Amino acid sequence: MTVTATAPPAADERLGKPKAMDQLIKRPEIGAMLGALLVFLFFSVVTEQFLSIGGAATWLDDASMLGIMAVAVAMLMIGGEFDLSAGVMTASTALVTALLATQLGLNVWLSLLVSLAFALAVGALNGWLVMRTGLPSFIVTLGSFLALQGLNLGITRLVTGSVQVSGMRDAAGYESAGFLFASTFQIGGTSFYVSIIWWVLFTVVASTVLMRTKFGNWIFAIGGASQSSRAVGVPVVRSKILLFMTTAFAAWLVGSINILRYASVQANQGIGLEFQYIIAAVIGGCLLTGGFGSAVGAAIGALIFGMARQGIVYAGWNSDWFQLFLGVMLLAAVLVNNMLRRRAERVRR
Amino acid sequence: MTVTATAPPAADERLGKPKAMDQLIKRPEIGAMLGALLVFLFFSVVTEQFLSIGGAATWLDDASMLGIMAVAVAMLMIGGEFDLSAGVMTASTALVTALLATQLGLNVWLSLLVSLAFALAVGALNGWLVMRTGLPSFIVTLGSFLALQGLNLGITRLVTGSVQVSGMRDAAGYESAGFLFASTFQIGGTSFYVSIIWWVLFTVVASTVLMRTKFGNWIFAIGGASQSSRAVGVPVVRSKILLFMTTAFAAWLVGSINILRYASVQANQGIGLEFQYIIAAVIGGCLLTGGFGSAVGAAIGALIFGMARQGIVYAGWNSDWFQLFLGVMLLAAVLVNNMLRRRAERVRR
Amino acid sequence: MTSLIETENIGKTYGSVIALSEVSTVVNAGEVTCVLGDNGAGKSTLIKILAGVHQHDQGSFRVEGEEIRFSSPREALDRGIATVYQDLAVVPLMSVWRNFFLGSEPTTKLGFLDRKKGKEITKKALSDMGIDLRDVEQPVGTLSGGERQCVAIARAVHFGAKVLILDEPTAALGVKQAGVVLKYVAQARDRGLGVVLITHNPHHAYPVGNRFLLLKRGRALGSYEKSEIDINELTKQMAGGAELEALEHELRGVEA
Amino acid sequence: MTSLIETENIGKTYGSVIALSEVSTVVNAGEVTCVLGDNGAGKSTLIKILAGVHQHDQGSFRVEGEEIRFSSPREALDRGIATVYQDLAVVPLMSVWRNFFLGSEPTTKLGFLDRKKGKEITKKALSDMGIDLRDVEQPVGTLSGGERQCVAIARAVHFGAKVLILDEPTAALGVKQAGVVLKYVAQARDRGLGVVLITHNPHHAYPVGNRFLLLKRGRALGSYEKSEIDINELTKQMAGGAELEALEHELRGVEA
Amino acid sequence: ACSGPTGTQSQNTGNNSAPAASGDLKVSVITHGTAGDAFWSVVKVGAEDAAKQLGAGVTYNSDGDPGAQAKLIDNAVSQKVGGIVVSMANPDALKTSIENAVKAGIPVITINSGSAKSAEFGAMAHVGQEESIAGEEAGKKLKAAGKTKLLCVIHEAGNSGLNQRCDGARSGFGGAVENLQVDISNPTDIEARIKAKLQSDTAVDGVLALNPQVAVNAASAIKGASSKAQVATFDLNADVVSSIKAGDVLFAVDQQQYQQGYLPIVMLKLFKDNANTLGGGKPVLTGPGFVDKSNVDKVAEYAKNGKR
Ligand SMILES: Nc1ncnc2c1ncn2[C@@H]1O[C@H](COP(=O)(O)OP(=O)(O)OP(=O)(O)O)[C@@H](O)[C@H]1O
Ligand SMILES: Nc1ncnc2c1ncn2[C@@H]1O[C@H](COP(=O)(O)OP(=O)(O)OP(=O)(O)O)[C@@H](O)[C@H]1O
Ligand SMILES: [Mg+2]
Ligand SMILES: [Mg+2]
Repeated sequence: MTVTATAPPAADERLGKPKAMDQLIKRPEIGAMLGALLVFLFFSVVTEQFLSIGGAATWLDDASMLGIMAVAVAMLMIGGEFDLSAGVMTASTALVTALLATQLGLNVWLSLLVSLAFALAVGALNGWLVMRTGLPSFIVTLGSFLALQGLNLGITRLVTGSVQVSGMRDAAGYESAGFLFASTFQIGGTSFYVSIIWWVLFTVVASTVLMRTKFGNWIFAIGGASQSSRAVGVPVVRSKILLFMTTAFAAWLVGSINILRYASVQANQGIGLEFQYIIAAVIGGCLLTGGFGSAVGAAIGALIFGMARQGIVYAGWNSDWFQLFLGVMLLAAVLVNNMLRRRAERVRR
Repeated sequence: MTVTATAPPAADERLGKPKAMDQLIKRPEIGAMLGALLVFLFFSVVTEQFLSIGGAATWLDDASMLGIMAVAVAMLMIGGEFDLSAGVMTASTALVTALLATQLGLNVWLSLLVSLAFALAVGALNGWLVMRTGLPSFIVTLGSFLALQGLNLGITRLVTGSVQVSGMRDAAGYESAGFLFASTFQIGGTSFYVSIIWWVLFTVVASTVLMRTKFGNWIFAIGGASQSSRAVGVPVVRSKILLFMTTAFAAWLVGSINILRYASVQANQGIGLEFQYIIAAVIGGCLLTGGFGSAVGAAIGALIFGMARQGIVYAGWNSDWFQLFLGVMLLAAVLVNNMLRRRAERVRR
Repeated sequence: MTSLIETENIGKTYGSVIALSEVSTVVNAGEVTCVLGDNGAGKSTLIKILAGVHQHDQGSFRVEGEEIRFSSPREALDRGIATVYQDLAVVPLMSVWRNFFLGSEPTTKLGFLDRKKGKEITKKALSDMGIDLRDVEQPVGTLSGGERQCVAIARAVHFGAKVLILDEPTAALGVKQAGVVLKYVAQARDRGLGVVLITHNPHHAYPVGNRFLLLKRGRALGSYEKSEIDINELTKQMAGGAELEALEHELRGVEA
Repeated sequence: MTSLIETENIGKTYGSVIALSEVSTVVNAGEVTCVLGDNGAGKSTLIKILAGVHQHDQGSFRVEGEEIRFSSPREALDRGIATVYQDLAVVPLMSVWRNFFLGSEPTTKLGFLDRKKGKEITKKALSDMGIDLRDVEQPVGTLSGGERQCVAIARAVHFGAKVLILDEPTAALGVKQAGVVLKYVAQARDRGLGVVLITHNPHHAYPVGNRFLLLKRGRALGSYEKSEIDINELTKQMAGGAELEALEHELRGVEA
Repeated sequence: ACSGPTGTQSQNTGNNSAPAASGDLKVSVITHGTAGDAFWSVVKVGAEDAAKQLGAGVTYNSDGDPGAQAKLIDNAVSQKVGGIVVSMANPDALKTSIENAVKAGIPVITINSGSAKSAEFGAMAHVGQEESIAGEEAGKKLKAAGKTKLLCVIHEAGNSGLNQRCDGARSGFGGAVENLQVDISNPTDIEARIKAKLQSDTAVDGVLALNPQVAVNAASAIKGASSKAQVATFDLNADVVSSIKAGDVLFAVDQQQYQQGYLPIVMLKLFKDNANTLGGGKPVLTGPGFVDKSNVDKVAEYAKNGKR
């Protein structure tokens, strides 16, 4: 906090010269970009197939599903909230779609619509509870995480007598819906899943919203200082609820892609994934405390995740150690991000 | 914030009369106590076996293991930090003990000592990382959670070729160590596990430390305002590291009880339990943001957990829905706690 | 001419705490109404009601003659009542220009943020107030307290406020910075805005104020036009009259 | 007699920001050294070095004649340097008496907290300062700003501080509360403590101060004994001399 | 339903002596077992042993999430591995990926569950049988032991393999079978819940555990509840072996899943070298076998090495 007001045009004599490179490190996602480059180069060198077009299709697909969620979760985190129920939500939405289509025989499109409505309702409920009660979203969404987990299992078993719902392929409208959510497209003779396009699209939209719209401005504001934002007229409650609904929407999108691609869904799917979303967002430069981060960063965080996860398989490493690798990577990533941010802050001053 | 300084002896004219009952609701654990009573009465009426001495032995045992951890986690939460690695730590310590005793043939007592040292080292590392880097403990311990999970699986498989370590019963010193950690005692012809005594002991010690010692005072202070505490000479770093070590110690205790009672341990044990500890602590009145809570409350939170979990089995309900019940209970508990606390704050003023 | 804002026997309780009761005052265009009083006297509570953060429980509150009850700060802003809070109401991690426009963002025809325009206007509005920033993209958190205060005031003035409410804008400021802020208060007043100024410092209040509302323990202790009171009397009133004299005496005593 | 505290050309940088450079001053027993200056002048930085929160990079810092470099506030406290920070340094959720004793808890022979003694001493120490609380078990968060400030000062005095450092204790206080705090400053001084007082308000500094250190942009602008300067000159110096006059003129202009 | 693994066993030993062959064979084993699942750990050991003996390369990966499992198959396809071994707990979800692998000319062998869809998806062979059949056999055996009411303990909610075992046990047992959900990560909870169940429903006289750790907990619970129930379990570890010796555990279902890991590698090797196939379009059954007092001594040694 320098008092530049009194000596504005001249350089502040109390500042050392900022280095040119320092200007580069102001963006939240710079750390993630470096990390992604590193992981990419590493596996490209160490393994044969990683860099092939078929390889790229594989890790991009893995990154895409995680990425859609990570971007949504990042927006929510920038807005100062958490959603631990995001992981199970991907299963809940898929289950709703599948149950409606296979058990009630509804058209797939209709089932998708109903499950979208369900997702948005749950998201709104999460947001409303958080805003209404003033409780931390960690607790509230931990509650809905548990509740959804119970519902997924209980209802699936009640209705189907087993723990999975399958048989989507025979439902009316499966083909056309599948085309939108789960088809593949060809590049150089290799098929890429359409989910990659959804991921890129979602990231672009999210990034545009964050950087270029009023609503995006509000997200940063309510995450950084919610009381102050309310005071200058930002509709805090509405914005936060919208963010929870965005996360729920993303969960619906991922759930729909899953159910249409695999035509079946298991009741315990998605549990534990919420951490991966948060990790991807944090690697991408989001602050746990809100008010800072980027959608592109989260997408890159997911990319790192996807590359590492599949890269380990390409390298033929023992997968027993994957979690260890993940833990170390997370710590390293946040440490680097932290260092870069501190440095950036110093430069800004 | 009333200015009472100017009119101290006379009642403040700006305050309504506080009701007598309101004096009761100042303690953090009051909500949990009510909840425990409710759950107890409910299952006592609804089921036959719950209230029997055999029933009590069952749910007390369940509550005891959760309770030991919940109390330690509560202390850490009062001190303003989180430990997501607490759950896997219970498995890690058991694995270390079991591997040393069965694979290297060490005496059980010696194995226990080594694994205690291991636990304390991990706890200290957690604490040191949090304090050193200034990162939120959520992230740091999420990292160590993942790392430990990977180590548990990787090392177990490397050493034993399977995912379990068993055969403790043949190790030297098993009998005497088992007596301390895993024996039973008789009350009215029913055997109770000694873990219940450990739980009560741990709660009493923790509660005494919190309420009656310097260190306890510091825990509240560093959780409520860590910078201010440092400024008046509280050794913040040391205290926080000690708290992480306390949690690790509790995990060692629970891990030791487990391995000595069942003589075998599975590499993926403990995952997901960290949330149960946090939930028990929160139900017991701990604030997620630190500086407020009680050890007794956390113990009661664990008791509610144990009673509800076993009560559902006694009642013969479909256990598919347990998570749903848990989620709803969590939300209800925090809402009531919140209400009571607000009310208490108003009374205090 | 109707007053911009008028309150009549307004009151507010938080739970069992009566924070404000039976307070009446007016704010006219081109005038500064100062609200003075001890800690906890209810000053912030009063202006939070005017700003739509809280609602009053008793009495009546009129804006330009119309009885009103705001349900959110947005509504108050839409009626031209802009507030600069004690805790500054800026978002530290956000850039200066985004803070400046927060809640009233300029958009292009396509509905996107007009960043170029935003930056230009911010730069201009701030330099009109004599603050020349190297970079309006820098986070507000990197500005000094005085500069932040000025950003908030500039914002309020820029968005065509009719009434400008300032809660202890000078408390954390140095003598010079406080002087700068007071200058802008006076400027805003001269542009025809009604200003409500809260301060503990009679030396800050008296030079710019037209009307002085004294609060004590939630009640109005008195309301004076500038002509009715001089600065010494004001200081004395603020400190609770006789009590102060004893204190001053004591301080002198030890000083000697 | 050696000074309690003496700094010589002390300096401190945060990263690339030079917050303090070549500042020399002394604090003697039974005297008040006032540190004055703009926002960001480095006042808090200076006292944080004295209090052991930060370490100085340049110059020398002597306590009772002994060259020293504190590595934690604990060490400074052990040398009898107690500090009341700008942000009050109390823990809002903790009770008054626990806050009072934080870091220096009274224990029984068994090593447990002596709660009865703690409460009694707190009650007594506070009522010595004229603050009579209904209940020392109430959380500090429920006290007013002035009361909290007094709790912090009472604590520092009680624990036998030789040097009492106060960072803007009066900034957020009403006239009367500020008066009360100043009274305790004077009392502490008269009990033979050395006091360092930071404030923006020359009217608060002048009556109690013996020595005035003026900082500007991290450097010492001047250091005066009370005999060398009067309050008007002090005010002028604080505001940066000539600049203020122009401003005052302006304010008068609009006021008229 | 079939119980004798004899036919396949001889095949197995025959190939053990086969010398490391020309050309590298790289096989990807992809299962739905969660990390830390005792059953699948043995499968992994089997596959790795076969690879070592045959001079082939094996990578083992697993994920309980069918979607993630499908991605692992895609990954293997893009690596152009020499063969894929996959367990199909959820055939629908893996359909596309397996068909893609087949289309890419990679021989696929399915193991464990999914035998019905194996040929349809174009897999070369299926080794092992449905979890439900193993459950059915266990149920029958418990019935034969004179049990009247059975408790089937599911230690991982939503794991379809475990549910199939319990469903199988239900049809094999014929009588009353109840499911109980417990959490494998919390041994105290396992013991307490089984105890509570036994206390509240004294008619239960048999407990079917699906994991050796759970079996140990169940034995402890039975003692605590002073119940007359007996435990049967899936899979072995050292403690279960000694419990069987001591009579605390009635028997352990041994699906001989070591072969589900071992055989497919051998079959792929033979296919690569001689274009041999096995099973003739019918599943090659690996079990289930039973370990009880009569044969426990023999098996105990292997269990220790993680091969049974
Ligand atoms: N949200 C709240 N809940 C309960 N009581 C409150 C709340 N806000 C303020 N109060 C109480 O209302 C009274 C008036 O507070 P207010 O903030 O209006 O005082 P103030 O005059 O602005 O004081 P200061 O000069 O310290 O800013 C005080 O007793 C305070 O404790
Ligand atoms: N922790 C820090 N990291 C980097 N820069 C800092 C830090 N603390 C203070 N500064 C900078 O050092 C300079 C002096 O700050 P300091 O807090 O000492 O000023 P001050 O005189 O106390 O101001 P105020 O009157 O506003 O309290 C400012 O430019 C400030 O931005
Ligand atoms: Mg106020
Ligand atoms: Mg300062």
